[in-house]
Amino acid sequence: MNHKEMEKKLRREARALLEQGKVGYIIGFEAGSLKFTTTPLITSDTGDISRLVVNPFIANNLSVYLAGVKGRVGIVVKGCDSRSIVSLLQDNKIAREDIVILGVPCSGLIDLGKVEELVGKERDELDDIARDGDRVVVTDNGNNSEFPIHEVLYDNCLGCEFPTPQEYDILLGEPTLPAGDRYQAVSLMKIKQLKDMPAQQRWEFWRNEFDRCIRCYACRNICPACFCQRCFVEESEPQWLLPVPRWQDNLMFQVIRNIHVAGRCTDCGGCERACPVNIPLRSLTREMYGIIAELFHYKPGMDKDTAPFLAAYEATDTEDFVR
Amino acid sequence: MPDYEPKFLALCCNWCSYAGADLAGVSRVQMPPGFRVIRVMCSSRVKPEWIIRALMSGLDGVLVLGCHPGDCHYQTGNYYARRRMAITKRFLEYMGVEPQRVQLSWVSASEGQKFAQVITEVTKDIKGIGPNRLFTDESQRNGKETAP
Amino acid sequence: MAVSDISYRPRFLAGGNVYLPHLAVIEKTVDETHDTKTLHFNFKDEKLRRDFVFESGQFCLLSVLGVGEAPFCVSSSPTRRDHLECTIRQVGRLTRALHRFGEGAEIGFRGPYGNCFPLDFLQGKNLVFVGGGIGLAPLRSLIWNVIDNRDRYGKIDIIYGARSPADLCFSYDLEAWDKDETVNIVTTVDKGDDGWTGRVGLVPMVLEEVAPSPKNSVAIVCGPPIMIRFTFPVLEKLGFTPEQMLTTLEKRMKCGIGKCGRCNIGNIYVCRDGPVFSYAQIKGFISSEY
Amino acid sequence: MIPATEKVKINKKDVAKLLGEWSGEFTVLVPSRDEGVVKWARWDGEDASFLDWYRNTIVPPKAIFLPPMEEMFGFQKDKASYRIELPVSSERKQLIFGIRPCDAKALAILDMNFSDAYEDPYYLAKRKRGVLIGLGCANPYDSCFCTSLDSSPNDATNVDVMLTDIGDEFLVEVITNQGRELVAKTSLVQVAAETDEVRAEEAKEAAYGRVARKIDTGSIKEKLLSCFEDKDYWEEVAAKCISCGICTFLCPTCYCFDISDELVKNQGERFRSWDSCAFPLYTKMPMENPRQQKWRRLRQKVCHKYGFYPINFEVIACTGCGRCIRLCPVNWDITQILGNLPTKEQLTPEKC
Repeated sequence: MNHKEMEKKLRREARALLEQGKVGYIIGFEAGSLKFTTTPLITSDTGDISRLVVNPFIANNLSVYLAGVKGRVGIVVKGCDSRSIVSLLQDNKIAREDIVILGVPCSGLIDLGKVEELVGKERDELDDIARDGDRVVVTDNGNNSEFPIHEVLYDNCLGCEFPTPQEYDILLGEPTLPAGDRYQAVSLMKIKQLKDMPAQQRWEFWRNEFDRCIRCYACRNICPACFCQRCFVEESEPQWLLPVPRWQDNLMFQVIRNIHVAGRCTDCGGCERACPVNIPLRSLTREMYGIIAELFHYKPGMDKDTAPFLAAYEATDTEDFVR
Repeated sequence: MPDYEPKFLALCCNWCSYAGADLAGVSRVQMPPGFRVIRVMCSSRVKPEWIIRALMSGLDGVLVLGCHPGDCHYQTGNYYARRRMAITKRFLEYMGVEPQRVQLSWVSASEGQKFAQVITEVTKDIKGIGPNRLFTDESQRNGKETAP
Repeated sequence: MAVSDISYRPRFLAGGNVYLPHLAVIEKTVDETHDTKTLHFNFKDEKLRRDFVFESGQFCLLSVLGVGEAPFCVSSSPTRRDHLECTIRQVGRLTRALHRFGEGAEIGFRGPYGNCFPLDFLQGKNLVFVGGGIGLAPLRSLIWNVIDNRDRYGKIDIIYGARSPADLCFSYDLEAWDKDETVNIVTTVDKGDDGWTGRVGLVPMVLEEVAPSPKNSVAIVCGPPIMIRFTFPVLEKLGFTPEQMLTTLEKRMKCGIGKCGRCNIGNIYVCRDGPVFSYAQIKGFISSEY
Repeated sequence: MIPATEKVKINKKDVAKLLGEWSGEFTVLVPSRDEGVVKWARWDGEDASFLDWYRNTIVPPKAIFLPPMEEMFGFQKDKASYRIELPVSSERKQLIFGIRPCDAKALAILDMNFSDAYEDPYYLAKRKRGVLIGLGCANPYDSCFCTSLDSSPNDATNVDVMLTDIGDEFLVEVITNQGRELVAKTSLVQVAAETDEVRAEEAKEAAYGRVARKIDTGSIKEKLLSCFEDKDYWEEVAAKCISCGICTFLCPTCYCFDISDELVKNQGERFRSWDSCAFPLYTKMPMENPRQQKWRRLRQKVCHKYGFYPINFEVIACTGCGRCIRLCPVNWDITQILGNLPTKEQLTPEKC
C-alpha cells in the first residue's frame, strides 16, 4: 500500500462527495506549517481538496471534531480513529447517516520524539523522514540513516490490533494486516516496567510525572472519548479538585478521566502526543484498555450496535474482587 | 502500629446494606469503630470521584456495599456498580494504590452479622497496610528540583 | 479608546499587598427576596472602620476564606457610612456560603475598586435611573447619595422592574422613595400576581412609556445584560446621546485590579477602567462581548 | 571595574566555573531536562553541558516569576474568625542563565501589566530579585519569528548581561549596571579582541538570517479590529482549535491567572494559578458566559495579543518565540492567521 495512491483516491472521493452534495464538510489532514507535521483540514470548499494528504504523520484523531460540525460530514480516519467513531455512535453522540467515513488502512505513525532521540537532533534540523517498508529512513545533512520501524513508530501503533478501520464507507487502500504479537512487547514495555515495580515505587513514579503537569487539559480536549459538555473538573458544587496544578489534583484528574473514558478509549495515543510536558499518559490509557480486555473481554469501538461498556453488564461479570 | 485504628468510608446502599448495618447495630454485634457510614440510594450511585476524593482527603479506605447481585432494588444497579468498581480497583492498583483501600461487598438487609464481618475484615486489611499517606507531601520524593 | 470623562478612580490602599483581604464582621442580614440578601458589615480593624472611604458605583471583592472570592458592588451610599452593605443573590458556591453567614460571621473584603459614578458630571442634571432586578443595588448607592444632597440635582426618575412582585429588591427603599415627593418612581414587573396593582411590562417598554426628557438629563442603567442591551436603543430613541447614558457592568473577575485578564470588553477592563461606563465608551464592543 | 566601552569574553569551558562563583550570591537557574521536558531548574553545580543541546525551554521563564501555582496567603480559622498569614518569601536573588532574547522581552511585557495602576506584589518581588543573563540564539527553530516583532535572536535590550556564541568563547556584553557589577567581580573573563567583536557581529547576522518565518505586523491592530465582528471568519479560523491551554500556558507573555481557596480542617490557603482564555470557565458567570463559543475565546486570544495589548501598552504581547506553534497538538499556527487576515472587502457583512 502506498500513501501517494491513497492520497489520490482520497482527493478524488472527497471531491465527489462535496460536489454531489453528499456531505457539507470534509474533515481530513493537510500538510502542517512545520516539518513532518500535518494539521486538520476542515473545509466545505472543493478548492481545498487538493490540500488533503495521507502520510505517516497523520497523527490526530479527527473524530474529536465530529460533535462540533453541523450537517453531514466526510471524515478521514485510521483504524483507531474509526473505533472512536464507533464508540461515539454507541454513545449516541453522532448519527451514522450523518457521516461518510473515508478509511485509511494504517501502517503506523512515525514518532518524531523517537526519531529525535535516535538521531540526536530536533525535527526542524532534519531533511527528510520517510517510511520504506519495515524501515524508516532519516536524512540528515545529506546522510541517510535507517531504523527498523519498531524503533521509530509510536508505541500504540506497534501494538495496534486493528490498523484497518472497523467502520468505513470508502476504504482508500488494501486492508493492512495487524502485526500480531511481533511488536506487542515493545508496545507494552513501559507498562511492563511499571508493573514490575513495587506499588509504592509506582505511586512515586506517577507522582513525579504529575508534578510536571500544567493542567492545560490538552489530553482531555484532544480526546474524542472526552465529550462531556461540562467536565467534572469544572464543577464547583461539589468542587472535586482545585484548578491548581498540584500533583495531587493532577493525578486525581487523570485517574478519574481514565475511569470515565474506560471502554471508549481506543488506544489512539492522542493524549500522550498532545501532552506538552511528556507525561506518559498512554501508559495509563493502555492499561485501562488491558484491564477491560482481561476482565470483561471487551474491546472498545468494535460494534456500534452494542451498549457502551459502562452502561452495560453481564450477570456473569467477574466477582473475584468482591469481598 | 498497635493503636492505629483505620478510618474508612462505608458507602451503603439504602435498601440492603444500610438496613444490614442497622441490624448489626441494633443486634449489638461487635465490630471495629473506625468506619463512617454514608447512605446512598444504590451502590451504582457511587462515582469514582467520591472514592478518589475520599482517599485524597486522607481516609484510609473506601468500602462500597450493595445488595447481592440479582437483588438490587432497581433491578440492575449493583451490576453496573460491579463493573465500575472492578476497573476502578484494578486501575488504582496499577497507579500504586494498595487494593485493600478500595473494596466492594454485598450485604443484604438481613445480614447484620455479615456487615460486621466485612467491616472487621476491611479494618484488618487496612491495618495490614497502614495509614493512607498517598497524597501527603512529605514522603520521599525523587529529589527532583523544579524552578522555585 | 481612552477612558474618557469618568476616569476618576478613588483608591484606598491600606498596606502594601493589594491581594490581602481585610476582615469584616457581618452586623445584620436583610432578606430582599427569596434568593437575595443584603449583608450589613463593618471592618474588624478600628482604624479602617474610621478611615475607609469609597464612592457610589465602586465595587469590592468579598470572600469567604476557604470557599472563594467574587466581586460585588457596594449597595449602600457613602453618605450613610456607619456600615457597608452588599446585596447578594445566591447563584453559586460562594454566594451560598455568604447567604449561610449570619450576624457575627467574618468575611474578607478587598476594595474599593474601579471607578465611580461621575458626581461632578451629574450635578445640576435630571437623573433617570433604570434598574432591573438586583441591578438596583449599585443604583441604590447613588440614589441615596443624590437624595442626601438633593439640592444639587434636578428631577429624579426611577424606573425599576423585576420578574415578579416577589423579586423586587429593597422594598423598604422603594417605599421611602415613593413617599419622597421630589422623586418620581415607577415600578414594574414582567408578570404580576393577585396582589399586584402596579405596572406590568418589561423595563425597556415601560421606559418608553414613561418617556423621560433627554434635556439636561443623564440616564443611569443597570440590570441583567439582556435588559441593558434593550434599554440603550430605547434611550437613543428618546433622544439621549451615548454620552448621556451611563451603565455599570458585571463580569467574572478574580483580581479586581486589571491583572487577571478575564473581564475585558475589547481593550477595556471592567474592573480597572469601569465598572461605570458611558454608552459612548462601550458601544463598539457591547453587541459581541457582553 | 571594566570600562563601559570595553567588551569581554569568556571561554565556554569556564562557564561552569562562573556559575559556581555566582552560586554563592544567587540561586542559579539554568535550562535542564526533566524527562525530555526542557525547563528552568536550579543548576546542579556540576557542568554547563546544557550549552550543547539547549535551544529554548518548553516552560517559559515566566514560570519563575509567575509560577503555575503559588500561595498568595494562608489563613487559620478559629470558630468564626480568621487569621491571615503571608507566606515566607525568600530574599535570595535569582540568576537566570541563558534566557533567550524573546523570553527576556516577554518579561518586560509582563512587567507592564503587573506594575500598571496597582502593583502586583508577588510578581514584582520576584522580578526585583532576578538577574537575567541572556544567551543569543545561534540555531533558532523553524517556528521562531522574533525578527517580525522588533526583536532578533541576539536582542540584548531586556537582559543584564548578553552572551553571544563566537565559537569556543562567548562574547560578553554588559547591558545594565547590575550586569556590570556581576562581570566586574569575576576574573574568568578576558578582554575581547576586535576580531572577537567582528565574529560576534557575523554570528548575529547569520542567526538573524536563520529566522525564516516572517509576518507583517504593520497594521495588524487595525486589521484585527476591523474584522473583530466577523463571526464567519473567526469560526473558520477556530474550527480546528481544541481549546486546550497549551498555547496560553506556555506563552511567555500570557499572564492570566485564577484565584482559588482551599480549607482543610482549620488551615486554609489562597492560591493563584495560571488560567487561560481558551477555557469556557474563564469568563463564565452564573447566568451567562460572554465567551461560551470556541471562536469567541480564540478571537480574544489573538485580539488581546495583537490588538488590545498594543492599545493599552503600545507593544504587541507576542515575542515570536514560536512555542504556541511548536507545541500545539493540532498545529494551529498563529502566523498563518496573522498573515491572512481578511481585508475590508473580504469581510462578511453579517455580524455576530
